[in-house]
Amino acid sequence: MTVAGGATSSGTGHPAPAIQLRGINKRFSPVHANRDVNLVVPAGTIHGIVGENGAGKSTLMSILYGFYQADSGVIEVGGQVCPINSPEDALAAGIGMVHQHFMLVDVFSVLENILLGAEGGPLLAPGMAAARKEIARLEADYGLEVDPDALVGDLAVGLRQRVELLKALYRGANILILDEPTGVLTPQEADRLFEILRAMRDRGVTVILITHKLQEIMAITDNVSVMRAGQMVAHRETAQTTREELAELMVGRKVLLRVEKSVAAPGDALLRADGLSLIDAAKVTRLDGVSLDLRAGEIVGIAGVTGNGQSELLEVLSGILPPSRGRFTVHDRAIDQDHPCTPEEMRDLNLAHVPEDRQRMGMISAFAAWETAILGYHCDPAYTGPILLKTNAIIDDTDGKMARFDVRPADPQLTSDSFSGGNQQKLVLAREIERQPDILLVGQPTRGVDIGAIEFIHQQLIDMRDAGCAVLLVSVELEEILSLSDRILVMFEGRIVGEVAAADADARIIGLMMANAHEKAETEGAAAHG
Amino acid sequence: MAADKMPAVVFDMGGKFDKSFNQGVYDGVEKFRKETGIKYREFEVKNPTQREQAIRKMAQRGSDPVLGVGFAQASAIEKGAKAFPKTRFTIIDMVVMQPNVQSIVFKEHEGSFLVGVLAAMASKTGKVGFVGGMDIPLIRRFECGYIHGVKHANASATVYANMTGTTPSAWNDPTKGAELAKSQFDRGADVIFAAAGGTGIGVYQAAKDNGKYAIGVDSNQNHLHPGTMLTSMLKRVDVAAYNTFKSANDGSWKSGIQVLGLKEGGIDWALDEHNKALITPAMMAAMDKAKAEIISGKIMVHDYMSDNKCPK
Amino acid sequence: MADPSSKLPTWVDVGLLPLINVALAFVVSGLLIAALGQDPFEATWIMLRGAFGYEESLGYTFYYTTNFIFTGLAVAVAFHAGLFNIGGEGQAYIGGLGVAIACLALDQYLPFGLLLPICILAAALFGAGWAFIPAYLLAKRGSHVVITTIMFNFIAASLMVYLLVNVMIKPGQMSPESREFTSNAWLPYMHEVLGWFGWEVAQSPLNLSLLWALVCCVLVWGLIWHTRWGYEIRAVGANADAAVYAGISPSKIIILAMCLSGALSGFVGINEIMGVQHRLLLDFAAGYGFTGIAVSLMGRNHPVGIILAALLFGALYQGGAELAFENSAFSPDLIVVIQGLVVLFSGALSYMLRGPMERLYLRLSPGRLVEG
Amino acid sequence: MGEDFLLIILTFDATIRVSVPLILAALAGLIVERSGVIDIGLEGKMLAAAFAAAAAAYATNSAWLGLGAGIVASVLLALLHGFACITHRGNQIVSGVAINILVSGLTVLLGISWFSLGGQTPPLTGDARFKSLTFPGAEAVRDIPVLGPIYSELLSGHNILVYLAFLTVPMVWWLVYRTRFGLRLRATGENPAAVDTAGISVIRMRYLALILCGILCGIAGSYFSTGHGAGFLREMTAGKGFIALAAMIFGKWRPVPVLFACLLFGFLDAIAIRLQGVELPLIGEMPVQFIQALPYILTVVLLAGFIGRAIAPKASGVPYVKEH
Ligand SMILES: Nc1ncnc2c1ncn2[C@@H]1O[C@H](COP(=O)(O)OP(=O)(O)OP(=O)(O)O)[C@@H](O)[C@H]1O
Ligand SMILES: Nc1ncnc2c1ncn2[C@@H]1O[C@H](COP(=O)(O)OP(=O)(O)OP(=O)(O)O)[C@@H](O)[C@H]1O
Ligand SMILES: [Mg+2]
Ligand SMILES: [Mg+2]
Repeated sequence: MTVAGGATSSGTGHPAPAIQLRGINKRFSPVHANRDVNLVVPAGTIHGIVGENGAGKSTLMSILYGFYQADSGVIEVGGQVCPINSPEDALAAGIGMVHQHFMLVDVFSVLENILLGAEGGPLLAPGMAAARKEIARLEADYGLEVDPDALVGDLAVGLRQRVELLKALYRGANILILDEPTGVLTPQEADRLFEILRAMRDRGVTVILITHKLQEIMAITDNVSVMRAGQMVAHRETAQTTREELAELMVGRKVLLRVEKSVAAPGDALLRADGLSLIDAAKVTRLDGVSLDLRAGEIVGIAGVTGNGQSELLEVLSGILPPSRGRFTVHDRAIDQDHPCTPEEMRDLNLAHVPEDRQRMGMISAFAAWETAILGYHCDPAYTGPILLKTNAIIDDTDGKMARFDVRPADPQLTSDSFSGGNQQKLVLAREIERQPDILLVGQPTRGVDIGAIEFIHQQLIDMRDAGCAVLLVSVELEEILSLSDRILVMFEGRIVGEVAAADADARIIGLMMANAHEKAETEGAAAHG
Repeated sequence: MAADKMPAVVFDMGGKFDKSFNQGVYDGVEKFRKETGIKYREFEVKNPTQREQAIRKMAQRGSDPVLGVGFAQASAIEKGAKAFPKTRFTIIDMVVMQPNVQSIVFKEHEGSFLVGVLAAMASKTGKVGFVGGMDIPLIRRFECGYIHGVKHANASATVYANMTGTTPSAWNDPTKGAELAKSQFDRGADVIFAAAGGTGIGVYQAAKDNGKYAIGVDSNQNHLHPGTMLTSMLKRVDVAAYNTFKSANDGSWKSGIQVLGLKEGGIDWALDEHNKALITPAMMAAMDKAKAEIISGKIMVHDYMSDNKCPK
Repeated sequence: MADPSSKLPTWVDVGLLPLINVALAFVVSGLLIAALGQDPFEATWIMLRGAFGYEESLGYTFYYTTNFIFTGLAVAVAFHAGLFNIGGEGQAYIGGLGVAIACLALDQYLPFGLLLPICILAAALFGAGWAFIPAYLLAKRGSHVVITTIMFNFIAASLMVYLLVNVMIKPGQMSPESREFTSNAWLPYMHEVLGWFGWEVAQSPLNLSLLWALVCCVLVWGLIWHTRWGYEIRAVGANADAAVYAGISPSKIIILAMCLSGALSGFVGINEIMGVQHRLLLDFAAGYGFTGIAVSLMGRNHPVGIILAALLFGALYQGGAELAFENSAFSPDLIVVIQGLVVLFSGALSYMLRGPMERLYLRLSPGRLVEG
Repeated sequence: MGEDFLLIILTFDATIRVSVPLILAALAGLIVERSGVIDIGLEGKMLAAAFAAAAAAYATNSAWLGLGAGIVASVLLALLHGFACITHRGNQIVSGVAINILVSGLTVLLGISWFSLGGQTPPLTGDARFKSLTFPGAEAVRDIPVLGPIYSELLSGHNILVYLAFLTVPMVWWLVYRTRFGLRLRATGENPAAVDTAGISVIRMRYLALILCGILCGIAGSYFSTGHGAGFLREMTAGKGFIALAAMIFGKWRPVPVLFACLLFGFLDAIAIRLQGVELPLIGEMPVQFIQALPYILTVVLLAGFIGRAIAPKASGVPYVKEH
């Protein structure tokens, strides 16, 4: 498995571009997703692609990877016209892709996932042995550590992504497409990823990177292309452009990249948690003695690497899971293992919850938007009579929400999965925020959402705070936590390991806390002193 | 004229090729057709509602007589008879008291008794078996008569009895039939009487495969496996069906109840070239004696239906 | 009912295409009939006439339709909750038991008007009760509902044989049947009802149950799409995690949906036991429960579709019987084959012609292509 | 004691005979469902194979040609299932139901028109049937305590299809867990998009799985009419396809547990046969219907008590669509 193939030199000293796309068109029956798209990616560079939700980035990459077929247009790989009609063709041309939604089999081991499609013979055993060696080599070359025998379903997202990278490299890809790879990563994980990508570039791999995070574009890419509404609207050398310019090119207007907010004026504590613990069915401790106060008129941010109990904290506080130990009070209602509270009762206590994973929990893909827009509130007398749902009232209500939250397309009858991620998120936020809750639990509010929508969503959260709502914000985007929170709590292995006031917050220290390194540093320091 | 006076027969859910009861009727009416050249209408019901539909429809079309096969058609025949008082109806296996209905019932227990005697005598182990289709009164009547016959010939004999199932496939499950038979063979039985429709095919096959004896039912099934088919208990539904059409055709058809037993020749046991070799003179003598005693009333074979009990 | 991914106008999608599919099934059946040496056109004609041609045949067709509506709705309700209830057969059987017990116990004391609601309730309760156990085991123990409902079909059959042979049989009778109910417990036949209004129609087993079946269609439609319980059922069926988030208890919904499903199956007992047989007997469910699966899925789990699919199956049952009456060369098994082909073409292969149809439609009306 | 032991052995012997079609059909179901296709048409495929095998065996007087015909018939139906629900993305359950109905009519119809025996084939004799194989020395060791009966009754004396069925279990296990095909198969049933992006055709995998399913159902069907029985009878599979499906779920889509689930069903059946009419201690004689329902009741009890949640391959039942 050597890195060879596509990227040949043309001999004149100018290397042929790794990828050249000319006049790509792709139409889904109602949408013209790609319109005469041209793209040149020089070999051995990292090339960024940015654009709003639904701009056509993923579609373009799916075409390059042979997952979709373009209606017209030419694909050149390494200077040669290369018809790509299936992922098989793409793999043969040395193109690998890490999809936005990982293409992994959860019940397989890492090794089996890597082997799938490149088994090296009709029997598994010899291929497996060879793969182990090759994986060890790739790990060493690129710093991609992962246990080959772990079940993928048990891995954290960051590790799953490494599996995807290994899959591509194992197949000898020298052109690698990454679609929103950092959407689910912590800053540390993202940094690790970028180190890996740089290592790849240094070894001659060409990388195409799709992302909504402009700081990443600025940090790692050599060139960047901007898409809007299915078209390529600009190409820039990264060194020659700025975040502001890119943002404007993407959205077609000026975008505020910084959140403007006043100083908080916190009131009474509306939610108090006292030693909350959660032990799951597999007897693993997910939450370990979490205590916190949430006061009216403040945003408390919970920072942490994915899988350190943030999700469970939200699920316990919203009544989905009962705590195993400890208690919490919402207004004056005390909740513990013996006095659990259903999500329904929580809503009656005027607590709203924007779940982390909108597709899994926040909405029902097959439901019409108006049905998703009352999820959790379907027993509200405003929406249902003694027997029948007040369909017309709900639809009118949803119309209003869609208008106020700028959900596009503003059609309550469309099924929920026909909205893009950003618009789905706005719909869910509209549902929860318009209840004007006293307490708002928010998980990953801007995951996978474009910068235009991020700006809007952040503003909504600030407005909630200013209206006196207590907001608990869980996010793996450290920048988001830093810019929105009035107080920041850091979670590690189910415990709260630190609290920082917004004013004193420093990305580096919080980053260390998230990895629980500061504590180690402290204890080590203490040991040294003792 | 002949065309719209066609006789008609309504087979029940097992279908006319059930290898036993319905098929016996089919053989009888076919014989009538071949002999007289008179065609008949026929229908196989697939659900309970079609029984009445079919009976009425036949009568409506002017069929006469209309022959209903099996006890389940009683209420359909009764309704049909009331609605079409000019049409003659015959039902087999059940009594319907209507002026234009002829009911033909059989004394299955008498025949079962006889083959029970033969089974006991043919058994070397003193253990014999019975495989029924479904646990319903009719099959219990077979079983009870059979047990009495066995005990009559050998008071210390053991009888294993199994029922096949509780869904309609109980009458058509040769695989299960074979397993039931094998389980009885395993326990030492060496003669099995099957009263289970198509399931019996599996029983007979199992007997052949294991070198044991089986006894057929309803029609003469001796030819299926000469050498291991000990005999068949004949229930001459074919004759009854033939006679129904024949008598209606020549005007001798009479309403009322016909009870056909050994005496009337409606019930018998089969002896032909396929099983002649298996029947010893002693068996022959015992069978003749038992038959004569039943006909003379010396042996009273208990009818399960008389009190829903089978005295041990 | 329209599939959102379809590019065809609704009338083509839910009207024309299904018709073409049924026609295709008949073409293949015709070829088979011809191969067996019979005249396919005659056969088709007899079947059509036999299903719809005269009053009595219509009565029978609608009578079968009634059963299929009940069992089809039953499958659909469970399906909306993400459950596959194969136990319709057993639930119908036990529903009939409930009706029979109510009738046998009360038919000498109560007038029809009082007996009817009791019987409907009994059918629902018994059917629901028989579905409750698998539902409970799924909700509390995670037992796979497909297996448990299959098992409960067998258990129902055993129970019924036991009861009919040992307990409920009319004494001294050959046939394992209960006694006939008094006429207090007879659901009026449609021909009688129409007769009261001076409209004489031919006698058939069609009875008032058909109206109840249609009422059930409306109720199910309203329940599933216009009440919060239906909303909860669909939410659990589509995304159980989201349902939990919304404060809906999947266990409760599983039990609710399965019990509703069982109750609907149980209503077959109203049609069969109270409406037609007027006694309890073996095997009256005659496969209606199983056919309900095909009816529901062909009707895309929507009451309107279910009515149409039930009508199609009713017509096949009755038209098929007619075919066998008319010409004994057409064995009843031919009808079974035709049914299989209809399910195949208009159920399983229902999308086969959609692609070609879309292309044809776009060519005929190019202006309709939506611009993105 | 010896008598009782022999009876136990014979009960196990019956268990084996009854389990054979269940094992084959359940493994067939396992393979397709692992590829993400639900097949409730196992019953229909077995019935068609039983008919084709009996017809061909009768015509050629060769059980092996019968087996071949059975397999061909079953594979053709499997391909029909694939055509409907892989190529045309039809509903898999409806397609299975259609095949079951179609076959139940067609076998009888063809049987009547070919043999005029009311849908049966003529009884098969001699070479048209798979005969029991007697292991060397089986007769000689019969009287040795314990091992004798085990060897001569339990192990020896079945027809070749029985041994084939038991051999199929390790073969399927090996195929599913140890080969490239198996890896791809399992992946297809869990996440077809991952398979597709790995450059493997999901459609091809699913068709291959269906063909294997057809072959196994073909053997199972042939066993009914040319192995265990001797000829075809209408509906002779009597719902075994559904029981096999239940066993597959019971065994959680894994070959060895599926084998044990099939043996369990077979054993419950064999036991129920022997319990009919037996006086049980304390309870006395149970109604025969209760004994007949016992295997089903026990299945439910076991399922509720011990097995817990069975999780199907994630993608099973869902047609694979990558582009609308
Ligand atoms: N499978 C599909 N079927 C129909 N339309 C599609 C499909 N995939 C994408 N589209 C349409 O194509 C357009 C481009 O989608 P695409 O997924 O490429 O956007 P994107 O730029 O990747 O967005 P995001 O930033 O949200 O990932 C969208 O407007 C969408 O409506
Ligand atoms: N299967 C589909 N059918 C119709 N439209 C689709 C389909 N898949 C995607 N789309 C469209 O593609 C667009 C972008 O889809 P995509 O999944 O890339 O959204 P996204 O914003 O990237 O969401 P995520 O939050 O998962 O990143 C959406 O507007 C959606 O309408
Ligand atoms: Mg995208
Ligand atoms: Mg996206």
